[in-house]
Amino acid sequence: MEQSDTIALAPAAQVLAQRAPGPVVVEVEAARPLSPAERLWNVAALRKLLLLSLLLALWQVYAVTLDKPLLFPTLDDTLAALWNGILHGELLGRVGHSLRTLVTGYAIGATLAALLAVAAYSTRFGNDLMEILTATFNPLPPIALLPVSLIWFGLGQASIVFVLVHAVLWPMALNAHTGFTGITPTIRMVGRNYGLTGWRFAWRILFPAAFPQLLTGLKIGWAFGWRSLIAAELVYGVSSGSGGIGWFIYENKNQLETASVFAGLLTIILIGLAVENLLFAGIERRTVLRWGMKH
Amino acid sequence: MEQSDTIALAPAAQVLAQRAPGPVVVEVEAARPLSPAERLWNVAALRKLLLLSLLLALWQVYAVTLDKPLLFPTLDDTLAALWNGILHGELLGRVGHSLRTLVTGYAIGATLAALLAVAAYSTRFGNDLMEILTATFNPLPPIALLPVSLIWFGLGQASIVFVLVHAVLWPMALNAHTGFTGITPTIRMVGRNYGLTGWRFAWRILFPAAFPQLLTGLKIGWAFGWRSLIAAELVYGVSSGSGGIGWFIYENKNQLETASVFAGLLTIILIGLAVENLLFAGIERRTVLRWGMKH
Amino acid sequence: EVKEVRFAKQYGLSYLPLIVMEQQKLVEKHAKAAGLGQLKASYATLGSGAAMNDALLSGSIDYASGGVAPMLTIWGKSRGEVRGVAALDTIPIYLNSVNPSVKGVKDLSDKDKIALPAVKVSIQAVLLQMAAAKAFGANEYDRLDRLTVSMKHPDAMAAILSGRSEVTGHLASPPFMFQELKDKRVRTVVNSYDVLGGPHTFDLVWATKKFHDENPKTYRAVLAALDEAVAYIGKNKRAAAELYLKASGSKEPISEVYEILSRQPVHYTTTPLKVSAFADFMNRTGSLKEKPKGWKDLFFPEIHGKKGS
Amino acid sequence: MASSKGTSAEAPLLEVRGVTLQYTTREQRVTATWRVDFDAWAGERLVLLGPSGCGKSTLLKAVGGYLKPVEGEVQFRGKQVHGPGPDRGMVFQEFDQLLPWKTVKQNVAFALQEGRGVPRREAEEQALHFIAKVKLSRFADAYPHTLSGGMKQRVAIARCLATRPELILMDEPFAALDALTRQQMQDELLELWQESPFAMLFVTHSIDEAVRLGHRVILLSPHPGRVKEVLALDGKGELGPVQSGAELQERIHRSLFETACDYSI
Amino acid sequence: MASSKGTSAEAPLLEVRGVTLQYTTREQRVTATWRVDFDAWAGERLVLLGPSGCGKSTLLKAVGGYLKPVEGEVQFRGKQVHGPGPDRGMVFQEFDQLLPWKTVKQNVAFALQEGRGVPRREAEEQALHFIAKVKLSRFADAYPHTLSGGMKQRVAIARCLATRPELILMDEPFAALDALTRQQMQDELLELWQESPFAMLFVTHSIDEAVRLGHRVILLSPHPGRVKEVLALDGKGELGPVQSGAELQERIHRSLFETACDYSI
Ligand SMILES: Nc1ncnc2c1ncn2[C@@H]1O[C@H](COP(=O)(O)OP(=O)(O)OP(=O)(O)O)[C@@H](O)[C@H]1O
Ligand SMILES: Nc1ncnc2c1ncn2[C@@H]1O[C@H](COP(=O)(O)OP(=O)(O)OP(=O)(O)O)[C@@H](O)[C@H]1O
Ligand SMILES: [Mg+2]
Ligand SMILES: [Mg+2]
Repeated sequence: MEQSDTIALAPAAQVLAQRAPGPVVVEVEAARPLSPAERLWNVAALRKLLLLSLLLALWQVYAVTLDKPLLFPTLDDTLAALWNGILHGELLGRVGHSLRTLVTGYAIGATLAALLAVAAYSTRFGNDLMEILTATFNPLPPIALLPVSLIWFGLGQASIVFVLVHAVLWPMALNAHTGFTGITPTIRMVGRNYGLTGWRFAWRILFPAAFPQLLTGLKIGWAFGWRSLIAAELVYGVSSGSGGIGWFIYENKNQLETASVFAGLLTIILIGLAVENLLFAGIERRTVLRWGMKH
Repeated sequence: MEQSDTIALAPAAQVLAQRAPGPVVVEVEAARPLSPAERLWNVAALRKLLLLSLLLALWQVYAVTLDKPLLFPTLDDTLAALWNGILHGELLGRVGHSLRTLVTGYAIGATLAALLAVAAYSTRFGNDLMEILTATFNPLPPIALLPVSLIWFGLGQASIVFVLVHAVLWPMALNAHTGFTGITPTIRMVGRNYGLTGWRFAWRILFPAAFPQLLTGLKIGWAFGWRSLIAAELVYGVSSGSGGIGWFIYENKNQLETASVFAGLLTIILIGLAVENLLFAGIERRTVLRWGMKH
Repeated sequence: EVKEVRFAKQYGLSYLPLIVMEQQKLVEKHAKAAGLGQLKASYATLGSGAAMNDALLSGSIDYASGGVAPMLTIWGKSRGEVRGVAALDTIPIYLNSVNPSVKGVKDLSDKDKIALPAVKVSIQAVLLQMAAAKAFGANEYDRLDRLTVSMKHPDAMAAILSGRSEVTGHLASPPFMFQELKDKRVRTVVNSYDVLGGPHTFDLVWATKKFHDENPKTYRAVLAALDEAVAYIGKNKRAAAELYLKASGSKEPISEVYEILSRQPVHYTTTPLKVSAFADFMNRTGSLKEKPKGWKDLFFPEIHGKKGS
Repeated sequence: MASSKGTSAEAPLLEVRGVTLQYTTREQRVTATWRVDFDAWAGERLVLLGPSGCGKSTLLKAVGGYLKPVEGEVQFRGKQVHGPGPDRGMVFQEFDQLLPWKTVKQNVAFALQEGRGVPRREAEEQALHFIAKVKLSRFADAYPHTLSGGMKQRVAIARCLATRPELILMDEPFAALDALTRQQMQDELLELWQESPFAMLFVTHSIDEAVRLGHRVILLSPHPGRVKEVLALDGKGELGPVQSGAELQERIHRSLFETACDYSI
Repeated sequence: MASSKGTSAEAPLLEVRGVTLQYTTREQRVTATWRVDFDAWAGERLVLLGPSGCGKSTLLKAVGGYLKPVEGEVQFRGKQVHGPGPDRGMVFQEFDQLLPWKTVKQNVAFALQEGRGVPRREAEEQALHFIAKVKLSRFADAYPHTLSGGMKQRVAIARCLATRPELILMDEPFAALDALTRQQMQDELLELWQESPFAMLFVTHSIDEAVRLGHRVILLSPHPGRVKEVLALDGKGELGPVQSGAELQERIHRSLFETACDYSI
């Protein structure tokens, strides 16, 4: 991950302080837990908080210099609008609404992606199918799906979920496929040795062995889910009264409530950061990093 | 890639036909080129053509059954519109225009992604930066970029390229990062052994070693480039007289020329298939497949 | 005075005056006449009123054009720093329905979803509120809002004509409303001219006070060009239709375009009509914070001589 | 104990009949082994010896069911082999054969759970037992990437032995081990075999090891691999039934060295 | 030929001084070697012997500059080692050390071009020369994934030797080779050394090989690795200056076997 030329080693000082002459003590020394300070430094979130503050400061400075509040509001205006939106407005409700839709579409998309990638991995037909489908549908903008989704799902949530699935399915499937096909033959043979086939093989061998790529797919899918959700809420039948964060942004944009627009966007960013740093980083720490599959 | 339990071996018949008693002939037999028929069967494009025809037939049947040409035109109407668009209309010009924009944004995005991912790989700061930037900007819809892009680039191509870069940069960077961090320590040490550092190291070791993931990033970026290009052309519009395929779709949509809309989409699909099967598949054949990095 | 003046129009027939200006180089002509020399005029096409306002605020364009709603919004938000230049046309908005049991506003029920370009914020949504206020009383103006869904015009038209979706109504503008009416099932339930008591402006042009103040000659030349374009359309409908088809590359038959141009309710004029009525209503419902002191408050003085409202 | 001379009345456990194995790459077809014939009887320990690249690993993979012969066939318990299975446990030559997402203990337990249907708790107990046998108890909770090369191979050995397959396929399992550990592993292997004899196909480059472990030694010729000679030993690490000690060593050595042809063009 | 007794007036080429090496994983810190001291003189062939997991590979990586000691220091030509470099060519223990995107020839040529700045044409010529030495001329254009384990290791050996480093670090390079090939490789190595002597740090588990190749043998104790004994040999594959043949073998053997403690709990 960092300083790729040398593997991170602990400072010598600690070792020197605990010098012990005999081999018995050496054996004890051979494996001991890290100090709390070292663990803290490993918490990337703390370091990133600093970086994030820097970005926010940059925003504020640029916005103040630009002085076009209707186009690009300052950070404090945005925060005020955010606060306002949370206290008096419906921002949280909107976010909740969007999150529910997003999670639904995301879950369906991820499942389909897994199915497709496993099929592509297991059979030549599946492979051809996946390549055709991805090449065909992946470049299509959501607008292209409007007619069929209207026919199949009508107005409202179901159509938006459909668009979401379209947004997240293909990149996830592509990443899963790369992950699967990149597994070393030895690991695959080990799995086969235990008589694992079909779904058991996929679940026990393919998924963990391709976990870094799966995670990347999930990350990309998450981000594109948001993007598409917001776009979809604008294009698709939002019924009055309902509507998520995308609609919140659109409405405020049309009323030139720019600070509120940015408050909406900031909300998405904050959710994104939380998901990235709490969920995904946590998963990474517990999986690929611990397994030595990410360096 | 397929039939994961056994590695593909040639049929026995051929070997039997050439039986030879002595070890000398055996030595000759030990390595001989494949027959033309076998090579042909390995051309996935042929198999896929069949699958594609099937999909198209499905479209035609569904459209005819549905019988709602305004919503979902039949394949032959679409093909007629496509033909018409090519012969009399400006379809090809539009496509050319879009392709130029796309390639520009794509190239810039890919370059930035490579820079970001290498920085993330090499330094802890770069890593934090990349994680923050991706988590922050990746979920943002293009609409969020409209104000800044207008301030920085004004109306027209430059702004659209900016949106494109935003669309392709993050997934490519994420994939490159996964690729880099997944390289086995041994390969990295080998690169270091020759004194390779910085960009030489990235170019000679990181890029080829992470090639499968880079390719996936390029594929995803390509698709998302299209999606965003079309969306952007609707929002940003066009300067007088120009306009790409997105605008073509928008115009025809407004004129309820649904067949032409689908002709536009079909064009994108055809380009996508060509790129996938000629460009990307060709690259794969010459690289990751030949190198045994994709199974 | 600037060397180049940048316009932005949107897609559709209602921007015909700008198309005529572009095709016939009217701005260049009037600029030369005003002694401004070689003034360059460029025209971009944008996708929405919101993009229009962004472009204007960022200084990417000098003249924005679009519906009444985005113009009023930016007028209110900028506290008069942005004002109307002139109107482009008066065009009605129809509420078309395919539900045979709906004959008036009061017949609309939960089964009738009404498509409009954007719920709450579009001029169509405002119009529906006006119709509701008229039918049910001023306080009940938002009674029909829950029936509305956001859809782009072509999608909405396809939806109601296909008869497959729950959308039965469409608050349409030309050419969609006329195309819809060709279908026998479609009836007009609400006509905006009835709601407002007469023709009203549909699209207009607006600009910043800064541009207006710093480029008085250019501004006047542009206004003159606009007037000429409008007059040209009034006199040469067929030629204007041809210009439109040439400029837009549309495949519609010329007869259709000509027919729309000649229709009774469609009229091209620079005189703003009933804009203040919209503004007052929007102010009452809270979607416009500022209240204009009359229509002249919304426009630059050069147009004040017309019989606007 | 099963006969080591292949004269038992029953059929052999494993029959390899005229097996030719080829790799088809994009440009070429490489023949790895050429019409290899041999049998393995239940409880028999067979050693494969041959020069580098002669197709030993490929042959093992064919017996394991990972590769299909282009000619000939592999029969296990009288049935043609169609795919891999836990009845033929394999220790691969590569260091990356441990599942990186499982600890040492989990790697072994997983093999028992999946391959043999042993319940989780019991699998873990047995796993620890076999991990102790390969002297890695202290590393039971370590992930594979923190192990040395030799340690990884020992885990793979423990994993394979724990599942008690009828036929064990081992591809240079002790190559990365020091002399002492190697000897200990050999002892463990023989001890387990004493407890309940299994058939074994063992690839090694050490003639000492071959003599120590094998009932019979199959000598393969260089690329493509063919069976050159089959030598019978006594299976107790002592002299074979026919040869004297020094003579046997000498014979293997000579056989391997004389067939060696120079690959360089 | 340089002195093999370390009594030369100049400073040693490599000085390893009290080097402690640790791995810091998420939960633990593992000490791989503990205050290891030794020197290597220009032209001296040193052999590292020690039980599995005692830190031989780790030590080699520290000398190569891939790991930083937590205590003590590694000096190469009088300067502290800060990172890897082509002056210390390394053959790793793993089979995945070849660049998979390059053919056998390209792998060797790449090392020459990048590590030594040899122009492309010349690099390819030299590459073919060294590939012939490891008997792989027929596979010069093969990609690594089509090679057997032993073949891969031979390519890595060719690649390392071709760059003619001042110090060669070899981590069980011959472990996957059959007896004959192994002997041939040893001969090639010694022959190259005769042409222009290089210093070498060679990890092996074969005592025969140690005796054959080493001027001195460093015996390491088990986990964490410490220097247990340093034995001087004559460097000609014969007796050491002090010991008689059988005695030496015996001594190494005893030394390794007695320090072995049971890891199991
Ligand atoms: N995946 C593969 N694709 C193509 N050829 C291969 C593949 N694997 C092995 N070969 C070729 O098959 C032959 C036999 O390889 P194999 O791995 O069976 O040898 P081996 O006897 O195990 O050698 P070693 O003792 O070095 O491990 C070699 O010539 C090798 O180049
Ligand atoms: N990447 C790593 N992370 C954590 N611990 C490691 C790592 N690599 C090695 N170790 C530990 O360091 C110790 C020494 O390992 P090393 O690979 O140096 O042994 P070795 O002497 O080369 O053994 P072998 O002969 O088996 O190759 C072992 O206890 C091992 O568990
Ligand atoms: Mg092998
Ligand atoms: Mg080692």
